Amino acid sequence: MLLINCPWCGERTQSEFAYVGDANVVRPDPDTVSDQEWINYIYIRSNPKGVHDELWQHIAGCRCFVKVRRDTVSHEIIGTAAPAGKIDGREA
Amino acid sequence: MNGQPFRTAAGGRINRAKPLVFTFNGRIYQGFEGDTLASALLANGVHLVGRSFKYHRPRGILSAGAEEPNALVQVETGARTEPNLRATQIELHEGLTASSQNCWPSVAFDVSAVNGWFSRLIPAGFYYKTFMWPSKWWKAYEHVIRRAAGLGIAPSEPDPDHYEHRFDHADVLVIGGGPTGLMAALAAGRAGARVTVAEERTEWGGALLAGNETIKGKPAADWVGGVVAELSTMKEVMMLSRTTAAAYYDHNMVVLAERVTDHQTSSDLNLPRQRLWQVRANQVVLATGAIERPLVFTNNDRPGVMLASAARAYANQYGVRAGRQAVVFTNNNSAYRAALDLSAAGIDIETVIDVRNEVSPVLLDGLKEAGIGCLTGSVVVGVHGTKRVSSVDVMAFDTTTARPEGKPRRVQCDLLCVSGGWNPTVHLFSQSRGKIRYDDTLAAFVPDVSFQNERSAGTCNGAFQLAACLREGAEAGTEAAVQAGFKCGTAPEPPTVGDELPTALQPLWDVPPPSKFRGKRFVDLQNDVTAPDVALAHCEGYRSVEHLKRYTTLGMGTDQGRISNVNGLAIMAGLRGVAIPTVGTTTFRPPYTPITLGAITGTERGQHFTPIRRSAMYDWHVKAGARFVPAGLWLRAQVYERPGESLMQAIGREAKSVRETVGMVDVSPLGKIDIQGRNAAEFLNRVYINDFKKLPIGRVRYGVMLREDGIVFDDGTTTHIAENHFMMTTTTANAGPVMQHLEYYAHVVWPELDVHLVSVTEEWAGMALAGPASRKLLEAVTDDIDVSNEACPFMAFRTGTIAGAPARLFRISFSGELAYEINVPADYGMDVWQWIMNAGAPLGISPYGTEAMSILRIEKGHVVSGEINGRTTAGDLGFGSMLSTTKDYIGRHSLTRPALNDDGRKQLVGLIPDDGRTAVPRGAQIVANPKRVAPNPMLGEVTSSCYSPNLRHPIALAIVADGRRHHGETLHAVSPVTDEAVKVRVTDPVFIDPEKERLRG
Amino acid sequence: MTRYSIFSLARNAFNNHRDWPAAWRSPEPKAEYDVIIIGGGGHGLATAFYLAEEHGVTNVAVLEKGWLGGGNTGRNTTIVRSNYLLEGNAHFYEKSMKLWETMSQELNFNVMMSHRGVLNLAHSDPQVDAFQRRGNAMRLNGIDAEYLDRNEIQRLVPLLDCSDNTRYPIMGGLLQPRGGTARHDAVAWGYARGADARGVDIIQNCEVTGIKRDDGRVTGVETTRGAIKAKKVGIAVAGHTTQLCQMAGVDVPIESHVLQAMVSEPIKPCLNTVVTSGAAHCYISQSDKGELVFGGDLDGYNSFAQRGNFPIIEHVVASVCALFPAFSRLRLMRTWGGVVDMSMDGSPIIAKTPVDGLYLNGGWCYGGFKATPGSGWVFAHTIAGDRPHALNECFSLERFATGCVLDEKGAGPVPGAH
Amino acid sequence: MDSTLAKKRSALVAAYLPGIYGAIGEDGPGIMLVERCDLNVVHIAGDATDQAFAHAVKTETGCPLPTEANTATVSSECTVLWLAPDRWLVVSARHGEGLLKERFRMSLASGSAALTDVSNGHTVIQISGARVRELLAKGAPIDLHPSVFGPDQCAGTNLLQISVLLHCVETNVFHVYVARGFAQSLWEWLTEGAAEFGYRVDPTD
Repeated sequence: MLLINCPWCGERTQSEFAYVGDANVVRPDPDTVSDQEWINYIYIRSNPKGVHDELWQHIAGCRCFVKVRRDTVSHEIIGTAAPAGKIDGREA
Repeated sequence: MNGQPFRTAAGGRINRAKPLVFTFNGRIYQGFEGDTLASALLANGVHLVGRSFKYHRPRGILSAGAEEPNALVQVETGARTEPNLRATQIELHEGLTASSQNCWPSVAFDVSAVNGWFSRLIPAGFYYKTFMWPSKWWKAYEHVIRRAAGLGIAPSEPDPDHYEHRFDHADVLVIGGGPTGLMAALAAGRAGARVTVAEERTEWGGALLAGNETIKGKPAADWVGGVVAELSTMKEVMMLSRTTAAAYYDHNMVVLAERVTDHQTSSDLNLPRQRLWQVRANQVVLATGAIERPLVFTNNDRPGVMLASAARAYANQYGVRAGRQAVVFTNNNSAYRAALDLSAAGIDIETVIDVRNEVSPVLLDGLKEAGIGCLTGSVVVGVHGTKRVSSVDVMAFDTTTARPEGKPRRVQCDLLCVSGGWNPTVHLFSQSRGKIRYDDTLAAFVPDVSFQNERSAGTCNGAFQLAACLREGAEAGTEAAVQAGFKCGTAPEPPTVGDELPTALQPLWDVPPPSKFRGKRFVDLQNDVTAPDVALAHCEGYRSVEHLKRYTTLGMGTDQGRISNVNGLAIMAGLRGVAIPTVGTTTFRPPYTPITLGAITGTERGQHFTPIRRSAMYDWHVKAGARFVPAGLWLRAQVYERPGESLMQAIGREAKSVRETVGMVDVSPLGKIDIQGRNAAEFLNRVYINDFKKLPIGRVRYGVMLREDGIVFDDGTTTHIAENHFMMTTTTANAGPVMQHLEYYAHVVWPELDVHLVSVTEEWAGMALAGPASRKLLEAVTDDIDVSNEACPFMAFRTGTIAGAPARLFRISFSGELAYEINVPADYGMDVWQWIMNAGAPLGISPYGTEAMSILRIEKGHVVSGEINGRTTAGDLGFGSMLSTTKDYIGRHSLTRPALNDDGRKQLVGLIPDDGRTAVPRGAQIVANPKRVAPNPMLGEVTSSCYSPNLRHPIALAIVADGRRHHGETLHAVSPVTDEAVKVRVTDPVFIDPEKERLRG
Repeated sequence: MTRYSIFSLARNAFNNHRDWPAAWRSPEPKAEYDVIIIGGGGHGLATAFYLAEEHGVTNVAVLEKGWLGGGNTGRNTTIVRSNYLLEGNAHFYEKSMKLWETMSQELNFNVMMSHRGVLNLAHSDPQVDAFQRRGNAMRLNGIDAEYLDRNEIQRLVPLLDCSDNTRYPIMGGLLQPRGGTARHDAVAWGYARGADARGVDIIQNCEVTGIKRDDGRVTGVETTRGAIKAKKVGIAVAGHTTQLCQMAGVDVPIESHVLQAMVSEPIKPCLNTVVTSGAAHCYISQSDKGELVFGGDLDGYNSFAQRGNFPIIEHVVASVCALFPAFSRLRLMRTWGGVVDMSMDGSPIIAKTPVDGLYLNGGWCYGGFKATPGSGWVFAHTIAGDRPHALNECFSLERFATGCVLDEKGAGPVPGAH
Repeated sequence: MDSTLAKKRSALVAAYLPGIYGAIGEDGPGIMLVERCDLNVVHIAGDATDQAFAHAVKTETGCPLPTEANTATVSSECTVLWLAPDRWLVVSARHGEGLLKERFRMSLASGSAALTDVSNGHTVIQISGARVRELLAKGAPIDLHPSVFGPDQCAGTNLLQISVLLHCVETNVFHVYVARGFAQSLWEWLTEGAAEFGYRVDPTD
């Protein structure tokens, strides 16, 4: 069971969090987006076997969104940050 | 009841002052406090305790611990019966009842033993090759196979006991309470760390209990007592005995299963039967010991064949002689200690058979001193006796051919102690993703590289000598404490121990039988997998370790191959001509030993499976005789039946009262979200498909929101409460998802917007007052709100007091009648509801439940989950005109996709039965021709259906391909699964008051 | 191929079963094949089998990075059913079901297809509606389905708690009588043996590390055992679809998640139907060996680890005990996980890709096992004829862009929710 | 209108039975439970770095705005509990209902702060006694060791499947804030879990 370091509340167990998904997804500018970009925004996710930047929500705690850099094979968590924050360490 | 003929006169750790009576297979026996069922049976001379899985061979007791493959019994009867318990782990208590399983009519005479006669026809995987003709007979074959398989019997009544969970956070978790674990706990505890120690057995001391070692010149038990006493005084140390470490998960989370009352005759109802611990440990010390391996030779499964260490444990710990005359068969030194101890306990040791040619003179001298013979370079090739060992055949062993040679010599005995070496218990280490390696000297897998914050120490680390265990334990405990951030100098000095035998072993994986020698050589005793089965898998190409396991079922029993896997791997390695590590190992999967589903469930059982969410008026509904229906976690009043009324009559009466007079329904579970901030209106504008920027204060607007893929997500009303302040309502089912959806966009996508979201679902009790008389009633319960149509028109919002409570009043309507939704602070909900009910009594008010509410909204063509099914668009549901063309909103860009604009899309319509009376079946599909044979193309589906008491005929909502263009046409709503079909006319989905006169009146 | 039968068993009994031939060969890879199938699980092996059997394409290699059936084929809860609502799914899974019915005979390998029935329990009015709607769609599509009331359910599954005294009382259920279970490993072995006998090379311990292309067309693969040329390459690698597709520059709407399954200790037969619950999120059956086999939801975050974590086990077990209060005293014996490729609408992708000669079979979400024969059958057709069969036209990659998604659950592009 | 106007009712009214239960040891009950019906709870949102906002909070509540995560500040009148970087709960027993809210709203009117009364939405259960941490550890996955979770600390977490806010008031005194609708379920779970320690339910005032 994962132990996730909420940037505000500290290390908390996985069951306090809800998984949101790929942290690299950015909503495109609706005025300029192409159809293909829009479809990719909705359906294509980075799905690496290895280091993955992802969002979780600390649903039972502060309800903040947390960016987590995690290895999808070993489940090692390399670092966490606020959604717009930077995580040091191994890159995705 | 007779005495205990195999009990020694003295010694052991049992309490001879406390005899206990128990029943096995209907016979009454006596044992002592401190016995296991296995030791008590052996004390009474009972060796035959079970039958094997496939061949139904008689089986006895092989081990003295968790690795037991044979002695599985059914304990107790009735609701508390439990199958497949290992007799070696069941603590004896007064009145214990147990019986053999997987045998009929009795363990001594088991009809299914005929399987043994056909055993040549049923090798590993035989079922893949036959039972295929004729194909329809498989059901019959399967019936027989299933009846023959399985072990014990499941209870058929609900479990009367309760269970609980406990979370723990330890600096250091020590798993194992033997010498290594105790030493580690001591070291970490003295350093000041929070230490949790888990020991599977009742008593502390591990292997020391079964031996006769000395520590500091005294019996080891004295040292154990001293350490346990010291640990018990440490405030930050928690000692958990009867607690199995079952699973090791990511980030150092370890699951422990504690047996709290299983060993008690009658349980204290204040205590749970078992407790499941989830320990999050900074550091873990694994001190899980090792398990002795049996040897593979002909008829090695007969009752009376026992692991040497187990026979020793029965003698030393339980004061039980496992036989009168014993032979010891070994390939390593540890069995010599067992031989001496058994001899000291009064068992006549005929001889020690050692496959090795060279044996340390120290060992031989020890045997000689005790008057025990030794045959080196020899093996046991077979066992005689069916239900109990009667003699063994011994032959010389040629190490070059790896075969027995010469003439067999028969040795009489009733106990054969075997030792094939030791397997460190690396299961938890492996579960923690540590890498294991094969150690040639020990001929076993040992921990290599750790992955998480754990370290192995003592026997489980391949250190088989007591001095090394104590030293490694002290070092591991110290290191763990230091890693957890505690400053402590050097490890505590491990105590001195008596003389120890050196470790030495010659691998012996399989003793091939001399020619014409009959019988079976079992590798996996529980699943009846033999050495020839492994050979068969090899010859058919099932050579990878996983194929071997799956094809033969090796290691798939309740012991999960704890004692069989390494022997099986080694035999396969021999056949393939490769080294054992090349064959690999199967993955060790949680749990280490089986744990009850009850313990895993904990308190979340029965009605408490999930928490119940109750509205403030819940108790009123109960008193009013409501029938309840789950809606997510909420329990909602479905209908209030009156005496003598059918369910349908009650629902109809409630629905009619709303259209004719006035009714009130509890709508508290609707999601309510308080939205504040300078950009609140802009935020709503981006969330909803329609405009919210121009909504005046004091007004309510209906809104529809989409998912980003353009499909309708949820709907509800949003009210402009005050400047920069709104309240949104959501459907009950989507209250949580909508809140998360909004939080995601507010926090992550548009963090620049100043908007604050707070769920106020629980703050406000909600009640919808609906019906032509609702205004009159409302006037009677409020002094300070002008509810006239002019002052409070449709879609108005007002505040004031109702029944003396502060209230919010929304002129909105789900029923299509003149209606108001009242929100009061939830603590007032009960009284306000009661107050309105009292005030409404002269007007004929009726509470109504979710069923009547559903009828009212179907009559109005309002959509809910049947229509908002995750596949419908705003256009499909008739919201097309709401789609703003002047702004962006979530999901807008997806709407241009061709399939979302197809002509043939299914659109919301109404249905009326052509005959005016036949109900439209729920869940029906719409077809053009009901008589057509399958596949019959479906034009649409019924999404909601009811009998309208107001229109006096059935009505339904449906989504039908291109439905809006087909108003007036007839189609068929068919429901083959309920054998219903009705011809229906397609109509507008609004059945009542399409001009909205009632609504606005 | 030695024919398996009671007679061959008896004949071999005389030699103590020492003369059985290997179930399949272990050939060295050739330099070139007409078709390479990447992935030696049930789907890949079935594809190879039907390429040979139905289309006469026998110069085929199946490349497996580990051991045959070592992925999800050997990790699932063995449930077979075709109880789908949406047209595209219904016809495809029904084809698969028909193939299950004759598979043991066709392969001469007993896969123990047990038509013991699959029962979906409804615990609320909306679920009753939804199950009847689905049952009706099945019947109109010519698939067996029965709606049972609470009493009928109690008779069919006596240990199920059908009382009112539960958190989510059972209101009814949808039964597909032909649904059931099959022996999962045997499916891989049976197809492997059948494909091998028809000339297909099955190559284990051979990991594909690259997909070679020339001018937008597939020319072969790089493997840990060297380069192998091929005119056509089919991908059937549940759990690693994204990675394989990336080798050819194809983006797929897939996330990989871990799905756990578990078994209790074996007990005598006490559950003769596959039971799934809409409210409790679990499915349970009893294996022929006596173990209760059960599973539930995904762990809920991207994972390529074939192991899961405890919260889901807790929830699945609590669900089992809520449905069957008598099972609380039984014990959990083993748990494991499989990596499933979750597509963004919950339905699979069996299609051509933008790269000529490269074909994709993936995105099976929770339910790849039951599709095994049908998936192989239509995939073989797609590869052999370079165009989809009518049964898999709806499983294209383009459906996401056009909006023709097959969202059986209506959950939208949230992979965990399917 | 009738003269008997609506009164407030607790969510626990059906389940709440003062008395002594379970396995009472020599030292008396290990757990004491009482519902704190007297507390008003207001949710405030605002910018912690905004001096005016922090000042307004301090003026109105007597408590400095707790900016350290999972801490509470206490004055003679109020407790302010940290919920999130920009959200707090103000809890007060002495302020009359609504008063706090109105005064607050006026003092915050200029900024972007938001204020929401959630008094009714929360049920507050006070749990005390020597075994309080053991009881909570049956359902709460956070570390409740006194060295980690002592007085004036608070945390949003789960008790079983129910989201709660735990506030350690004194070493062995906790307040559990739970959504009103779950209060009875939580109460039933707490009392079942407390049985082994022996527990006392005190009357509310």
